[in-house]
Amino acid sequence: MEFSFTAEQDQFRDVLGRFMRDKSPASAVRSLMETDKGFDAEVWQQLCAEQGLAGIHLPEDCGGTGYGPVELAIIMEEQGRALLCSPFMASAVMAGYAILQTGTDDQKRALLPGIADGSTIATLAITEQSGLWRDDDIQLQATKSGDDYVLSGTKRFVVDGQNADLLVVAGRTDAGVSLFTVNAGSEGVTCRVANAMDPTRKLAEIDFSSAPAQLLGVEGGVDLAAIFNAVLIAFANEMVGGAQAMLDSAIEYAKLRVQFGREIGSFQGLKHRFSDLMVDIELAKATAYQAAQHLADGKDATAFASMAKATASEVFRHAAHECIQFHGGIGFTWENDTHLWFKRAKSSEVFLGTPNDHRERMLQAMGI
Amino acid sequence: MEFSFTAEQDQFRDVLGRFMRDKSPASAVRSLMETDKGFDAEVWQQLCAEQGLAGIHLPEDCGGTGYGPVELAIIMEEQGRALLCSPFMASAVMAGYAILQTGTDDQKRALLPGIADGSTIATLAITEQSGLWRDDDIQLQATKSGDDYVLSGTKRFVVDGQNADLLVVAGRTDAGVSLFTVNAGSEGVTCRVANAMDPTRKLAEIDFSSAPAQLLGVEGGVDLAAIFNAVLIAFANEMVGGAQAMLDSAIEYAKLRVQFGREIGSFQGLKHRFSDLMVDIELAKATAYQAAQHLADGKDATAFASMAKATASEVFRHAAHECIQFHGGIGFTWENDTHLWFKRAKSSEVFLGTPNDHRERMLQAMGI
Amino acid sequence: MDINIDAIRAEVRTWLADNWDPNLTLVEWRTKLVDTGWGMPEWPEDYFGKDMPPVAVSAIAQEFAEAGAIGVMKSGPRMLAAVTLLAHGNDQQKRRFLRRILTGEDAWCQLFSEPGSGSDLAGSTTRADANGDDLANGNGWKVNGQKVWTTSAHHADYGILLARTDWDVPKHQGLSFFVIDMHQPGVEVRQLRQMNGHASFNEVFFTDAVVPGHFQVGELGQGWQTAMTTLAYERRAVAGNRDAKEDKGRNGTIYGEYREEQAIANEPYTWYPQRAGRVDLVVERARETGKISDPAIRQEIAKLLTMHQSTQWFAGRLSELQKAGKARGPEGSITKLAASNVARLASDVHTAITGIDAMLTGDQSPHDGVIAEILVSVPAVSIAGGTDEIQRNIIAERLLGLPKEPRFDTGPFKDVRRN
Amino acid sequence: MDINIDAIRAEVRTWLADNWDPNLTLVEWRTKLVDTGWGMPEWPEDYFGKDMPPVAVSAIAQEFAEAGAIGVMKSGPRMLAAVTLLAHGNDQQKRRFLRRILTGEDAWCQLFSEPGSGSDLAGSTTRADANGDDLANGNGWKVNGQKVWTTSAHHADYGILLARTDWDVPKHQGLSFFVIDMHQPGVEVRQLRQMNGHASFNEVFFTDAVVPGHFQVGELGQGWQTAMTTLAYERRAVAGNRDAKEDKGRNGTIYGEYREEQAIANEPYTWYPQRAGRVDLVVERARETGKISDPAIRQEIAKLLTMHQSTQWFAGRLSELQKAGKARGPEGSITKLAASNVARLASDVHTAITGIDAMLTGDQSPHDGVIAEILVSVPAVSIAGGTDEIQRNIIAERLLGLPKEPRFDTGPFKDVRRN
Repeated sequence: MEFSFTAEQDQFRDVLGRFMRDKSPASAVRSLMETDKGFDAEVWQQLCAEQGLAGIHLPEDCGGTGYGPVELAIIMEEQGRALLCSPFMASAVMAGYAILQTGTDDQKRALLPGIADGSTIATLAITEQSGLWRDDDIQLQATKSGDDYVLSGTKRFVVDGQNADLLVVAGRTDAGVSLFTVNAGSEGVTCRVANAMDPTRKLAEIDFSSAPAQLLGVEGGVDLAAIFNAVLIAFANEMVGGAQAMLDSAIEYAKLRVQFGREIGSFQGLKHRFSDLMVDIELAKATAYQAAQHLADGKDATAFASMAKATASEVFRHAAHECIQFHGGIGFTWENDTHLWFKRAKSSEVFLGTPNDHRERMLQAMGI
Repeated sequence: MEFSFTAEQDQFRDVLGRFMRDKSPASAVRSLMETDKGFDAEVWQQLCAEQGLAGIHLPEDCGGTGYGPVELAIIMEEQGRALLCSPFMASAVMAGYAILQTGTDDQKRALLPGIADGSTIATLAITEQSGLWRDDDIQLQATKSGDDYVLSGTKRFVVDGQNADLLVVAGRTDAGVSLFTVNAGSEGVTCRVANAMDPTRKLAEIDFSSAPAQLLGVEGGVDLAAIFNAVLIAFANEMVGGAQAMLDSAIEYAKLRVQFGREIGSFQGLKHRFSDLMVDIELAKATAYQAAQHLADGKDATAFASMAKATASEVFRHAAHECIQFHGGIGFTWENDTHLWFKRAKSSEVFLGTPNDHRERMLQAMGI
Repeated sequence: MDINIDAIRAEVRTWLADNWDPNLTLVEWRTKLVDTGWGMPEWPEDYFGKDMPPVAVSAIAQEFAEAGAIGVMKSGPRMLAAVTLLAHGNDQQKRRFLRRILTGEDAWCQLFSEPGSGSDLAGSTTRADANGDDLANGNGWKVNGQKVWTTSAHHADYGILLARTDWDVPKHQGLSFFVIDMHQPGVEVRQLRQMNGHASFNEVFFTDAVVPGHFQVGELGQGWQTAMTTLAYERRAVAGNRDAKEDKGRNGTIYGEYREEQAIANEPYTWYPQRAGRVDLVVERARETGKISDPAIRQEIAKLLTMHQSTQWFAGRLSELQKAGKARGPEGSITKLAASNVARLASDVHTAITGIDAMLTGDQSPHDGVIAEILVSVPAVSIAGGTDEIQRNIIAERLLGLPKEPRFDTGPFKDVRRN
Repeated sequence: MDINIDAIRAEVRTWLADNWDPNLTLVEWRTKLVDTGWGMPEWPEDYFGKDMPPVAVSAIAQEFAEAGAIGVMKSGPRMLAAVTLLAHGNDQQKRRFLRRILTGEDAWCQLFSEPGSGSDLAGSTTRADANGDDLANGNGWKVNGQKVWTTSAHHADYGILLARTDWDVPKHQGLSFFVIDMHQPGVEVRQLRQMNGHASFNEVFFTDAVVPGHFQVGELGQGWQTAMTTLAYERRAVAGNRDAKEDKGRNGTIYGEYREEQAIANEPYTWYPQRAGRVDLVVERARETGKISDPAIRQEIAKLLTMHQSTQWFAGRLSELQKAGKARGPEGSITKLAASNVARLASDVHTAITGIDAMLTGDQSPHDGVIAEILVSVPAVSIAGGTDEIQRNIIAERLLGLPKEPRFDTGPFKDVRRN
């Protein structure tokens, strides 16, 4: 039996997609992206408290709805398609998975419900200078201090760092890398907003200077690769949603725009490129979906997660570029919406590792 | 002043091109490729003795006409375009350059005139198991024996090895790699015809078992890279000629073939691909020509030779593939001529190093 | 309709236990299958079937496989003829032709493509003209023209033929559909050699070849609609029939006959795996040549494996959607186009991995010639069964809803430009 | 005509020695140039030139450069107006407009492109209607419509305008060419911001804007032919004017004025090097980030350098062919298309080299924002100055001789479908 979405999942997508598009017209994206915070608290509240989306992948005893990676993938795809601005990626996906994978049962029950209902905005601070999740690149120092710890070091590219109440931070002790939770308002925590190319995804650089922290789970007990895989798969699904938005937008324009007395979409030179783009997007979707199903099945998802990330980010970049091209001059203006997705695409290409990085990671995971 | 061909060179090309196409219709290629020898002795005689082409790049005191790499490039391009079957590449280009670069003045005056007038068919045997020109890969042993040497070892991918009277062979002594000349009829020389994918370019594997040989130049005195560069540049020009033949053939077909009541060449999907192909071919030509001019100027041609080889072999492969595709079903038949060039293209892609090999070599030569 | 799969399984098991005998001849055994309907259970009861739904058909196939029982003859183009005749033939035609197709006694070929109409199949110019004055009396037709890309025509007893009977109407309306007897003087079959040296196809030349009136299938001028049935089946079946299991371990008269039959039927397809690029060999080959440790080649290998894997996943999901009735139809063009991309990249990767040895062919090429065969076979995959360009048109117009190309071939066919 | 270059050189040297004075104002100095013809020696003697052939023009330019002497004002779109007026204007128009273009006193803009007609320039719908009853009495025109992609319209005193005067004839035949005064109430100029944050272009809105009858250039309905002169010059000049040397070391009133003038003229083009992909930075950047030692990235760098280098070689050979009169004309489309490919690959390579820092922009992006600007500017290169698709059409039809697209816009323009 091959993977395909169930009728319920299809219906979930339909409803959700309408909701997202309704809540995130380009005008909303444009006004939110100009703000420091970058999202609409009311929409976020609807997303979490009313729709229960932020806890889709979290267990019911932690405030979640007990679905899994496939349903999360649907949310991510529709969110990426609508370019809905929210701390979903940071809080629900990144911090949510990190706590779910690493925390003790008590910690999960304490921390996850707030993430699920949206009352806590959390984020995950792993990367430093290199921007990579490699163990060696994590140099932030965690020092035992009484029952708790203090953290010192700097994290870069922290998604929604400026919006987070709760920081999940990777730090190093003698036992290796562990995760810690830090209250964002604590002394010793300094957050600088980064100048992000993609203004719809806020980034921060955060300094920790003997900042008080609690250990998540046990020392050295974090499975970074597992968290990374889950995040990558959600992210890949977000990207294929973005790619689809670009194809839809270009198709809509090509059907309306008349040049030389014909719709430009009737020119075979364009039609064939549209077809090639659709093929690439469908294959990237197939990979992103299958990776989610694989994760849902509880199998090691390393190879497929990296495959999905590499494929999705390349197709998103390509789709965004083609969408500009098919719009012609207007596609390069600020007024046209294409650049909003284009910047998300360019940014997504390198976030969490380049396509080349992930192809290599995929081969190694396959024993090749 | 940028490079371009002189009016005389343009005229030379015109005359030559007509001659080549006249002497090498597809029917001739097809009958020659079925023979072991693979070329028409009479045409070869006309090429060399009447037209003086095989000595174009050789000095006048060695029986040549004293032109240089640019004129040789023109010959190679037109030959590649017409797919003219001859030992030109083996004898004039490979062995010719090797002797010219390496031989003593006496040796040049003794050996080159026969190559120039076509009475001697020579070839160059460098590669062994790996097929590469790297110093380390040359393991054939040369042992001093009186004034001369004996050679023992095996050479693979010797172009026109079975047709050659004179073998120029790379062998190893304590001084490193040197070139030697061997009479093909000597005892200890065994030649096996290889089963070449491209039947228009004959290949042989040659065993040397204490075969008598003369040293060319001085021991350890060969500049393999210089010979390699000169050969690569000639070869790149041959390949762009092949690519042009594929474009011409596909264009001709697209103008004639009617489907859906229109010439298929009027469909924009095809037109745009033709245009892209033309761009690629023109850039590959620009590179092949400029590399030839660079060589003619006496500069180190390593970077540009490798650039030209990589570019030309990729565009030739691409053009041949597109030519089949544009022909549709008929393009895949034996009866259609496209496969003759296609096989030359596939074979050329790996002969003398893959595109990846040459891109790396190019960067290193540029100090990158 | 409620169906009890377990009951059907029990029934077929019992029937097989009573009837299956490896020492029968193929025709003897298949005659039983045809008479009982167990050979084509999805077909109507009136015509050698049992009117069973797909789920039952799968169960029956499993029972046959477990018993090691051979099925009716389905290989090669004969099933294209069978499904078309079943849908459009008259009672007499179905009775006459279908039985001997299923028993394997008659081989068939498909006579649609022409040199002048490859992508534009409806532009066929092979003509069927009334033979004598009175068609109503069954004088029939005489056929002139040429067909091409005909698989196994040299083994065929009959062909299904698309020919033009009216030149004064638009091209799709002037075609009619016939059965033609391949054993007659007006039919000449020539093998067509491909660039990879194989000869999987034929050209077929008709010179006043005769078709009796009762060999006309469907209405006059409705040939295109009839041919659509054939083509739809062909598209679905394209990757199906190729990998019939070999029953090497089994003994019995029938297995010997069956192997021989399959060898002939599969002969045109031996190079098809190479045409698809042999992605399965890539990692093994990279290990053999050491290129597995070349980071630039590794990137290409990863791209290829990704493209290949994702194409399979897409196709898998599509097949689930089709089963659930949720597919729109033309999505198969995505799979086909993706398969072309896979094959082309695989050929490039095999070339890079193989290096200099890619200059050799036949037994001197690695893996006993397989590598060389990949390199010279891959160009076929983006042409055969509908070119990539046609797939792109289908995707653009039928999946993405882009406007159609302006048309220049809608008038009376006699006025349409053609080669 | 025999020309003595040495004599010309001597003459201009003497003239410069007598006249060049860095303490003049720009207008004073350029007035001398215009009066003597040394400013535009290739122009006719009747109109501020000296009727000199190209070889003499080069020699004169060299002498100017050696003396450090400033030339006439050529930057920005004003030369597009100048060459068009020179070719198609009447004597009165040439006398009135050309002088003040060359002195730099008047700035101009080009009003051709419209929102509805990008690739299809001849589909312009900006209309010029007779203003009052009697055109013959010079009542002139009133203009309504919108132009776009207008470089420097906010600095312009005049514009050259393509507008439709006849809707009952095919589209190329109903256009006329005008000069329009940009300082009037019916002309509104808005800056048009691009996705990279720059605002190099304007939109220009016309609401009953007035054009006097004597501002009509060429015959009524001949506007397309006139515009062709502008476009041909624009295409040749496209990569030319951008890199005017900075004269930082020089002293004198005139240099200060000149630098200021050039800064304004070049402002729309500051991001053009980024748009082209900044291939020059790639190796340096790869060294900075250490990616220079990544074999897979090295392959991409090598491909990029090859593509870039070969495009330059092609362009160089083309320019030699053009000088020798052996070019066919449309080969420039090859260079343009190749430049798009280079830019796109360069953007990809910069992204791969930069890695995670490619998420940043402004001063947080490497090289003080240049890297980010590359990534968000490159998409313009394949659109501006004629899309890649239009270049492909030109190559296919005019270089390869493939049949033209079927046309649907050849009837009276009022009946042609448009947005």
